[in-house]
Amino acid sequence: MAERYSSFAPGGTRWLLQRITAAFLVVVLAFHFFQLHFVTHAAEVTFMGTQARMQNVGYFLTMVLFLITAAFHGVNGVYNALINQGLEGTRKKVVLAVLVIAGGALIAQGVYVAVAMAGWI
Amino acid sequence: MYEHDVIVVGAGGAGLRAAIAAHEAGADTAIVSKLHPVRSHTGAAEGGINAALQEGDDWELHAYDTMKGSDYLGDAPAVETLAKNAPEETMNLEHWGMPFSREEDGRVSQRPFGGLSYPRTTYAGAETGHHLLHTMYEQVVKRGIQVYDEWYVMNLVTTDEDDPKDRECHGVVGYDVQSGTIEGFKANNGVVLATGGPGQAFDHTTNAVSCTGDGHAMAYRAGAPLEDMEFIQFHPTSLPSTGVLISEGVRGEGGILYNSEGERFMFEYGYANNSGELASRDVVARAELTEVGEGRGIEDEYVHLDMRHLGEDRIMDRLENILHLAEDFEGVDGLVEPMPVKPGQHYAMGGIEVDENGQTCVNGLYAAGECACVSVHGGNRLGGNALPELIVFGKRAGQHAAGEDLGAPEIRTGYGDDVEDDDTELPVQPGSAGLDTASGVAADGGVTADAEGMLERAVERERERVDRLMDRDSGVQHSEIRAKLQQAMTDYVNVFRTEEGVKKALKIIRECREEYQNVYVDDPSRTFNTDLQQTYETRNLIDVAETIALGALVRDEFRGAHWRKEHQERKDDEWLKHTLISWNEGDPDIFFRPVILEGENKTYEPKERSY
Amino acid sequence: MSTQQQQEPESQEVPQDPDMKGAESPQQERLREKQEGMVDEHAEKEAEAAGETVHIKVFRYDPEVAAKQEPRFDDFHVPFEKGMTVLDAVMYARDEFDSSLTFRHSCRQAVCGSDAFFVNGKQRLGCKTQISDLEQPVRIEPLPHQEVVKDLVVDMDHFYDQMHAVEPYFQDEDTPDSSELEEQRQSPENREKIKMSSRCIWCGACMSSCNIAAGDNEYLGPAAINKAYKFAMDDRESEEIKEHRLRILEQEHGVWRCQTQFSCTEVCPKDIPLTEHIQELKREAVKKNLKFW
Amino acid sequence: MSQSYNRGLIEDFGRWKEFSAGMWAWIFHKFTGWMLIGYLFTHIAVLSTAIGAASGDASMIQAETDVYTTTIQGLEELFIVRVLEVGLLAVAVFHILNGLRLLMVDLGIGLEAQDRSFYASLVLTGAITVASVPTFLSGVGF
Ligand SMILES: Cc1cc2nc3c(=O)[nH]c(=O)nc-3n(C[C@H](O)[C@H](O)[C@H](O)COP(=O)(O)OP(=O)(O)OC[C@H]3O[C@@H](n4cnc5c(N)ncnc54)[C@H](O)[C@@H]3O)c2cc1C
Ligand code: HEM
Ligand code: SF4
Ligand code: F3S
Ligand code: FES
Repeated sequence: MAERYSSFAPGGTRWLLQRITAAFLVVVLAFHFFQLHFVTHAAEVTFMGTQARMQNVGYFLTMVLFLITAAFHGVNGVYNALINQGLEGTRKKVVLAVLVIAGGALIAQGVYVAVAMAGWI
Repeated sequence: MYEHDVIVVGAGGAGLRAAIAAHEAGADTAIVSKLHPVRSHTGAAEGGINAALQEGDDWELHAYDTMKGSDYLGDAPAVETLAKNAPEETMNLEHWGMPFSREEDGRVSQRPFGGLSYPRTTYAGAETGHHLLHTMYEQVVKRGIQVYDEWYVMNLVTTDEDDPKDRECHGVVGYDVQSGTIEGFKANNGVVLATGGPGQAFDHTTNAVSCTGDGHAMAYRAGAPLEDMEFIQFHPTSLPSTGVLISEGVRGEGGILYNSEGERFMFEYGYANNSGELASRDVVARAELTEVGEGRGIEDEYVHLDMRHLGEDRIMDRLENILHLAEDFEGVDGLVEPMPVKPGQHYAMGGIEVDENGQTCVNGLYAAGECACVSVHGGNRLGGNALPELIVFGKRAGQHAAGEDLGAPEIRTGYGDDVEDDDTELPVQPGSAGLDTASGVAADGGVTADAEGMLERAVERERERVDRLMDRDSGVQHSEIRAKLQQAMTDYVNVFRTEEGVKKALKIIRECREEYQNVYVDDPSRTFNTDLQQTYETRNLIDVAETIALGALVRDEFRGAHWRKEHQERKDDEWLKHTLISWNEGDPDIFFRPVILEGENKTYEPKERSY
Repeated sequence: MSTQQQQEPESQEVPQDPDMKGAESPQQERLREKQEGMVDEHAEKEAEAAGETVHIKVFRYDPEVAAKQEPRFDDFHVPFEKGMTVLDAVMYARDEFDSSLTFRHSCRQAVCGSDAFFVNGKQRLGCKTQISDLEQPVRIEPLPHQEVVKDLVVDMDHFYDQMHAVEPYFQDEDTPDSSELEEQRQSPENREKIKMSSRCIWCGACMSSCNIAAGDNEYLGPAAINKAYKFAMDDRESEEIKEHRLRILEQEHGVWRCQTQFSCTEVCPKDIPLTEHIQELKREAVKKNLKFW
Repeated sequence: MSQSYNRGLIEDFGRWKEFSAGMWAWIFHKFTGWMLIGYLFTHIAVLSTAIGAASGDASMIQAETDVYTTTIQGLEELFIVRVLEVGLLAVAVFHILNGLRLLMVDLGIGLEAQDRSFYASLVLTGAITVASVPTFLSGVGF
């Protein structure tokens, strides 16, 4: 009976992280939107302005954290959605691998971009 | 063919308890039930379980109350066994996790109930039966007891010696409702019938559609007599369209009954000048029917139960669930209109004759629960006494069937030298009317009397019967016969019984039997053929209804729930005895056995039953 | 339907027909006149509009019968009576029109849980649904997301498996012997806490309404989780057992699959706050895990 | 189970009409979540032009003619991009509001009002979106 459900992954950790990242994202995403559409209009974005912001270490770190949490939150969300549809076995493993790689790549590229924006390379 | 030591037929409170007991006694046990266990009608019980649990209460008081309630037709050994064992069995349920209602100090709550001298009704909210049923099913799951659910038991497999006492029950024939397969179930040690009440013999009942008295009829035809079938309890307040029970609580809180003229008839017409609406169940039920009979019923059918004057606050506080019941099942808002109510069949005190160990006179055949008559309830069951019966006698039947020694029973069963024959003139010949009469499978005159062979032949016989029913494509449908039967029972063998009426009912029952010979099943499918199942059930209902009517005819006195127009008093000199009816190969035989009033420590002297 | 009348019960159907009665009492006469008058006054069509008959469309399917192998809807017009439920209507249709119409039912009072159907697009108990509350024609189907066996009967085995999977029984082995009749104490508050969860009648409506359960067969489903809640929250069982229970629930296909769709809570005929219970268990499971960090 | 037996058209016919608030919320949340993660990928891709800009000529940055600035501003000149941005805002706002609703649900707060809180998120999303249109569309063709 219950044995059928004993996998090694109690989903609780991911569930909790999804909530925690969400709570964090509410704040940062609102800030981000506000910053780039209302304070600075998107149409007025220039590399110079971006660089100026990015060189502020606090802002830089916030954005990197924003990226990491959003990537985790988004990728984990997609993975959950697929499991909910009854994804099983090898296909599930493949999907997980693809999502982890994509998420990792997204973060790597994003961090690289941020560093470049700050002009540190 | 399936094979187990003990086969329990039915998975209500009694069946589950029997199965657990048999399993614990080490027998390989299986439950065969036409409903999934949690669908059994035990789940409908609301009130509670009587058990003398508290300091100051004791089993002897419980026994005394029960005996008095039974109108001195209970057998003392049975009544005392019930009262003695109920506390332990109730505690057992608690330890299995049943969510009883609690007191502040964490102990189980008990409340007062009609006819009890001490508040000893243990309850779990207003859904005691539901919790009892589910708790016990949980234990069955825990123990991994095999359950064949949605298997309809069609017949018992017994040998066919002349005297039922020499017969042996070897198992049952089951029909897998889902697939239509018919298979034998061999029972090495015993078969326990726990098939519940026969409420569907009446057209208006608080019982479920599945309460068709299958166990009664099967045991009856196998040779075990049916006992005290005339004692049927009617509840005065059930909703007219569904039979859903409106609890006594409404009247207890001050609800008033009105007839179509708006009169408070309980007082106006002097049915109960002192207690009015709160008079005992049978009194109120008779009053209601008299009103309707005299043209003061509403829509010629029911009376009104009004609780509006209690005020919304009080109703919401104490009777909220009644509002939901009236709304959901009758479409009536109890806050703005009176609720329609009428008497409904509620409980059968009688049943398959068994001793304290649950055994019938047929070897290896047991019965427990509402289908059995030990007899605890005698002429009238007290509220809250059926559930303890399930667990106390369910357990004993299971244990005994599994081979445990429970001591020799004091109650005797079957036809014997202690019975007295009946000589009432019957208006029609009851019994077979050409339907298959044989009760058992021929033991082949000793040639090949092995159980397996017998089971195979019994299965074959049922297969043929099914083919016959399905192949025919015209005739009568069971629903027509059933409706006619139910109508007759409600018209003539209801709360009011007159000699003439009961005789009329017997004639109609006879007609039903004759019509049943042409019954056919329209649905050609073998998959989930409920038409076929109900056709079987209707046959059983005819047999059971007939015994009720026969009992009602021969018992010419007024005792407990049995009221006879011509005989308005309890006749203790003549009638301190049980009515027994045995099938006798299609030619029913009526006889009587004296009640046992000698208890362990005292003899119960019949007294006026007044509260 | 009175007992004392000396008439032959000729009629087996609609017992309301006063013409069927023998010797009439004044009341019956009045009634009959009233009813006859009504028939005269109203055209038949109007009678129908006034709700005299109910139009139901019932899903039909039978893998064995050629004419029913292709699922279809059958129409029935059932005479309306006050207080009629959806179950009453299908029973009438079965008994009077087509005896092969198949559905589960038993108690007629919302305790056995056999007759959850998909009625006008919602999972409901047939016996607990007043037909007058529904828009006509009333469409009656078997529960979605479960295999149909025949007509309105669905295969419940998977549901039962899930219910059994949460180990729905007290784990303690000690039962009292006859000498000591001590109950396990439980505070009224604790009993109150598990009250709602203990009302489940295994009807399967919730499971059928949940999209997640439909997509993921292994998901325990709201009813089973609620069953586990009843045990996990019962103080009579020890802490270790509670932890064991949470371990079952926090498997991948346990509580985490619930996406708080709330449809289970909405359809539950026993008004059990299923979503709330599931959410509470999620929090309990997280709390338990945090202890080890 | 749903997969194992096909009830034909009857099974699916008009089912969506029968969805309740909680189910719609779930579907919208899913949809907006996927949009957002999709956007995040594109967003980083577009922003990657910053790498080119940074490694390019500093004078172009001064003159605001570096690839990053031109790409962004070029995109911003397109009316369709502005409209898409409003869409993104709507999507994000709904996801945030409903996400907050879900967080409350997870904490067991206000479960009885779950349908109303869903409608509230919808209405608020609409209002915020409409209110932001002037800001978002300023400077393109108006
Ligand atoms: C509305 C209502 C309220 C009540 N309230 C109380 C109360 O408060 N207190 C109290 O003490 N008593 C009460 N009673 C009485 C009590 O509930 C019943 O007498 C008792 O539950 C009967 O239990 P049982 O196990 O004998 O039968 P049931 O619970 O009826 O079970 C019968 C079982 O037999 C099976 N079965 C039947 N025929 C066959 C067949 N042919 N083949 C296979 N299986 C078959 C069925 O599937 C079912 O599982 C109440 C009764 C009703 C109707
Ligand atoms: C800003 C605040 C945000 C909040 C409050 C929030 C909240 C949530 C919550 C609570 C869930 C889980 C739903 C569930 O499992 O029941 C979720 C799912 C999801 N979120 Fe977010 N989120 C936010 C931002 C984002 C962002 C920025 C992205 C994109 C990168 C994103 C993408 C997703 C995805 C893809 C899902 C899965 C949806 C699904 O079930 O299919 N979210 N969100
Ligand atoms: S939780 Fe409610 S809907 Fe689900 S099975 Fe139990 S009673 Fe039915
Ligand atoms: S419908 Fe399903 S998703 Fe959760 S809230 Fe109920 S179990
Ligand atoms: S018939 Fe029992 S729940 Fe409806």
